[in-house]
Amino acid sequence: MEIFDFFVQNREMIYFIILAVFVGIEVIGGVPTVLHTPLMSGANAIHGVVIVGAIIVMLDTEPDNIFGLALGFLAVILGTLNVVGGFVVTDRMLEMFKKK
Amino acid sequence: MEIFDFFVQNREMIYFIILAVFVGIEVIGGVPTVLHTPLMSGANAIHGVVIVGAIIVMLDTEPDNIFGLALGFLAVILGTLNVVGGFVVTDRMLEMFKKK
Amino acid sequence: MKGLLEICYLIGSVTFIVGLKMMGNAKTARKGNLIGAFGMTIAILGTIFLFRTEHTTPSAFKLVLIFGAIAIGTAIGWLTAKKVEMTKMPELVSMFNGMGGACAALIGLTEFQHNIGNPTALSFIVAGMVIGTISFSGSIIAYLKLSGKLDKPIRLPQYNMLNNIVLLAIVVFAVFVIIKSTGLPLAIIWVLFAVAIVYGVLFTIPIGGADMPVVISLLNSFTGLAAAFGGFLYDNKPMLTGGILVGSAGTLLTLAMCKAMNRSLTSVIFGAFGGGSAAASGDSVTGTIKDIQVSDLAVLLNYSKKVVIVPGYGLAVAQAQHVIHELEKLLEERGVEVKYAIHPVAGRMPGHMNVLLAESNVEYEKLVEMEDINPEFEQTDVVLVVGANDVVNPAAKTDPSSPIYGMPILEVDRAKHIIVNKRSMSAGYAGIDNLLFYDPKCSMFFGDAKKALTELVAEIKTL
Amino acid sequence: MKGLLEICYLIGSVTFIVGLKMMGNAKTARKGNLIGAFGMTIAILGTIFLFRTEHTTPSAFKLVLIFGAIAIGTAIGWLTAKKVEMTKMPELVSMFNGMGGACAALIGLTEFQHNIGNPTALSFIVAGMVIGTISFSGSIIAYLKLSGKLDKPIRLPQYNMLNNIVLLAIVVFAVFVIIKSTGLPLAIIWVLFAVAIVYGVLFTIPIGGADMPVVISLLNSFTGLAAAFGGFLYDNKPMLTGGILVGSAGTLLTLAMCKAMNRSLTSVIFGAFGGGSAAASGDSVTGTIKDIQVSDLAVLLNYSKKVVIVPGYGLAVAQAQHVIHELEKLLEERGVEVKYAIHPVAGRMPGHMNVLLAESNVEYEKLVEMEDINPEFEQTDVVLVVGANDVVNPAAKTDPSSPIYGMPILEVDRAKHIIVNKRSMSAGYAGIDNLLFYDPKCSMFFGDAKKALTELVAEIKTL
Ligand SMILES: NC(=O)c1ccc[n+]([C@@H]2O[C@H](COP(=O)([O-])OP(=O)(O)OC[C@H]3O[C@@H](n4cnc5c(N)ncnc54)[C@H](OP(=O)(O)O)[C@@H]3O)[C@@H](O)[C@H]2O)c1
Ligand SMILES: NC(=O)c1ccc[n+]([C@@H]2O[C@H](COP(=O)([O-])OP(=O)(O)OC[C@H]3O[C@@H](n4cnc5c(N)ncnc54)[C@H](OP(=O)(O)O)[C@@H]3O)[C@@H](O)[C@H]2O)c1
Repeated sequence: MEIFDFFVQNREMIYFIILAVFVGIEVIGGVPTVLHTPLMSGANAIHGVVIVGAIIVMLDTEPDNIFGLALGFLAVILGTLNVVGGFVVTDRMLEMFKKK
Repeated sequence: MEIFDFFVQNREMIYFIILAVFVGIEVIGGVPTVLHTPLMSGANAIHGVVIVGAIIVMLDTEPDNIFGLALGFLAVILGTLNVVGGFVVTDRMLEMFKKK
Repeated sequence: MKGLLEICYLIGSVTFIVGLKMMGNAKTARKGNLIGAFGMTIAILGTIFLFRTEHTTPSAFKLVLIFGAIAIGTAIGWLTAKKVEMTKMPELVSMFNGMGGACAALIGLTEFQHNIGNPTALSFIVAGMVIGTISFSGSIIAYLKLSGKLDKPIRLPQYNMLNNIVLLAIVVFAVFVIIKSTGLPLAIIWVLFAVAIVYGVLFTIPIGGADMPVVISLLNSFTGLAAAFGGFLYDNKPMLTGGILVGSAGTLLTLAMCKAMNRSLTSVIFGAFGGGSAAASGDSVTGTIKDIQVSDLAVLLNYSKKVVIVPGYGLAVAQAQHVIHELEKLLEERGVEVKYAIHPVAGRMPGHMNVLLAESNVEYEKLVEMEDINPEFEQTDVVLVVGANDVVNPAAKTDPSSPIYGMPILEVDRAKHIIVNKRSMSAGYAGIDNLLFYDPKCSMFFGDAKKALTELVAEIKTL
Repeated sequence: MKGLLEICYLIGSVTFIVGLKMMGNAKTARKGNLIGAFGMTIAILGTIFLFRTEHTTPSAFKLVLIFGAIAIGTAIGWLTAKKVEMTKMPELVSMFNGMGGACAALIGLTEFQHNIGNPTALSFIVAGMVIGTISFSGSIIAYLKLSGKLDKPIRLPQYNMLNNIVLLAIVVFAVFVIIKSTGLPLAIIWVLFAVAIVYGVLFTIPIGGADMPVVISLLNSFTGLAAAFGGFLYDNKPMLTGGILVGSAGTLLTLAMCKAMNRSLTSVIFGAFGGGSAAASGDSVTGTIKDIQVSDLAVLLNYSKKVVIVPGYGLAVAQAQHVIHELEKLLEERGVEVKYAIHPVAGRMPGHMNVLLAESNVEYEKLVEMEDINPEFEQTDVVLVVGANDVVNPAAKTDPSSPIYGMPILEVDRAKHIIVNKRSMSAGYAGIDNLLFYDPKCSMFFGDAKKALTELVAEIKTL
């Protein structure tokens, strides 16, 4: 059966996904309500890792494909915004929460 | 460098181990003290999965290797003891904890 | 090189997990965020300098482009994040989330042409592109709503059904593109992109502005998912770990937020209430209310032993955080013990009151959480409710037909006197009446929070 | 077939995670255990019927052998687990853990010959074998200690150094076997096995019987590790998941247990105290103690409004759980409110008191946790401490030099009267004196708990 073949071939990936989902769920369990906003913001910064994909696009694009390079350039800017903005805003929020 | 090669070749396994360790740690975090004993006992039952290895040994042993089969036979008994005893004893303990 | 890169990636992946974990605890949260940022830097630098396959054509020019883009992004991101007012944080998170979604969309748009005829790769590409795009346009709408540029929920007739039809169309269209890619014009992916943009708008626009924190959290996990699809495409571990982690953690966080507000995710998305426009259930109340004059209130507060301030959404709207701090200091000088009672979902985002009051330098020790302050109301002379409504509504405890029934509240009716400052008798977020205002112990002190409190402070100073 | 087997394995792996998670919560614990058992069954049946490689030679005869072995194991395991007294649970867990370790050892012993010259496979085999063996022999010693057949810690001179030398020798020996396997006699693996057995004994034998729960938990995670090595060898996912999970969760659990007792893992292993033989620090105390006669105590209890019973290790030793329940019922009949104060580490294993008192059918609601009962002592007329010592020792709060300093205790000295039942003035687990006994409010009621309480019950009945 095809589904079995798919399963056998992608076994490592499937276990990886399952374990990562468990880690994600467990890591959040029991977080106090006041930390929800900074946590959301911190998670937001982390998915900025998509910038790695944008860099790969840039590296992969043929040097004479101006349109492709332009898209990649834009993607890297957007990804950086996500990463840098995300981490900085989270840091500022968390600064507010710290006990003096 | 050899360590890098090892790393690249066993990448999936390394991620698997790391994620599984995180899951193990997270899953236990914040367990109330009274549940320590049943949890220990439950974990004990789960590592009884080593019996799967004992069954594989049996299946792999050449049919005329009496000594090998005897060892495998013993291993399966021991593994079963671990599994069955572990789950039953845990169940009995947890029965005691339930609110009436 | 490959080995070194993979080690960079391992560091990145592990820091994401550890960082996120630490962010869940007030003590370690800030360090956790920095750890995540550190791992991200490693993963990014590793990719730039060590990612080489048969497809890559690295060149000095490209490096300049990449670092240029990073410099621009860093400058804009850093400045915006540093400059923005604390109370504007949620819209900023939404905006940055949208940027991540757009980045994922652009990756999909460029990679499409290279993978024609390869359904596996295309399914990752199309899925990442569509989800990223929805997250992008949805986040922009959320941003507009939160910043007040689009304040009413816009509901087309039958919008729930309409949305589902558009979603179904996207899925069918996407599957078609993935399977039949060979021979299709390349521009087809841009059509899909456009439809996904529309869906993101349609999805977000009917939801009330007050529900936006939940929606942002949901869109956040969408972007995580989009990043994970990028990870599948490139077999890239940090993208996978980060993406899946944020996808699953974000989903759980969204549910936790809903739970704290005593709502279900479906009622948020399909708009049971939250825009103030939907009819709220719960008994309507009548009775007599009492007013209090500013002079009387000044005397009452001045000669109290213990005053507890309950801040709510109205305090944020009126930007009255500074004057309330002034009031607090003034009363403390006169020997009154003053504390703030912080309800977990007061305001419009979790921790809203903490952030708001921290901005005006209220001491952290004076902010007391609901569980800890509730037993103290018994010994409290005056509770001053400023712009809060739902979080002190006794219907949550007494009226099973109320939409907020079951939500834990600040039990202010145990105090000797209750003073409520708000502008009118209108309802709060949940759109329901509040019996507390008719309590014989309760007096209303009408007016915009900032204006009213400023007068109050002036009055107390004359005593 | 391979596909179906992998799906069985996936089910097994996931149920282990979910089951273990659920076991961490009192409400879901029992179901979690059953879920784990279900997944285990799937994984075992899948292996028997679907595991086929070029090496396997399945036959009807083998199937009979396998099912025969499983039947024997199930019969013995089930009966022992069902029959044993509740208070013997820890030794049983230890015994079953040892069986798992032995199983892992046997796998290594048989697989060795098939993998000569393959260092990767051999390292998994040897590691699994050695760790499994240590867990096996260590668990047997732990079993003997707990069941009282080996009650004194046996300490060879310089045992810590000796143990480390033996451990080092094992490691060197193992590495040698792995690298130079070709040409070595096959029996060499049995020599390694023998040395590992010796190490397991040496490791466990100096540790005091009271520390055994911690040691068992540690050996438990060793067996998990051994199972994981088996998983590496066969590239078998449930063995890997289950093994790693138990290995890491077990390690954390061991640390959590130590923390609850306010000890460090090293002090447990290297025996700072715990056998009663090591000198304990902390000030020694002198003063006068008061006795109370059984008749006076009977009157005191009979005319009290509220009595709190503090059970401890001595109650378990004396097997006085039934008579204490009788006392409780008797007092309740006379209109006295009776509760039990449960300290988290009273007894010799976590939850010891819960299990013990559940055995004599004490109602669950009467067992009150430390945090909840401490505020109640103020309104308590008589606290009856039965065979507890460390858990009510005020030195934990007042004396920074005491080895138990910092451990939260039951604050019985807030009650009006304190009655302590034990056999003598000797110390408890931590080996230190208890200032409580010299408190003017405290009276001693000497005697074996079962005997003394039986007399007390008889006396109260005459009133
Ligand atoms: N924290 C979160 O994460 C979050 C997220 C989304 C939704 N929510 C929900 O938001 C609600 C929060 O409760 P809450 O008690 O803080 O607020 P609320 O119930 O929304 O009530 C706010 C009150 O403030 C008054 N107000 C508005 N502007 C004012 C001004 N300038 N000066 C003085 N008063 C003003 C309004 O009455 P007038 O118009 O009469 O002045 C209104 O009744 C909960 O229902 C919660 O579930 C929370
Ligand atoms: N729960 C766990 O997980 C765990 C595990 C390992 C260690 N521990 C440690 O064990 C200790 C537990 O404290 P605990 O207060 O329950 O016990 P304890 O401090 O060990 O004291 C028990 C007392 O019971 C008395 N006793 C012994 N046999 C008796 C009998 N037949 N009748 C009446 N009294 C008897 C003993 O005094 P006499 O000899 O004078 O009668 C002894 O002082 C803590 O230090 C804890 O850290 C706990």
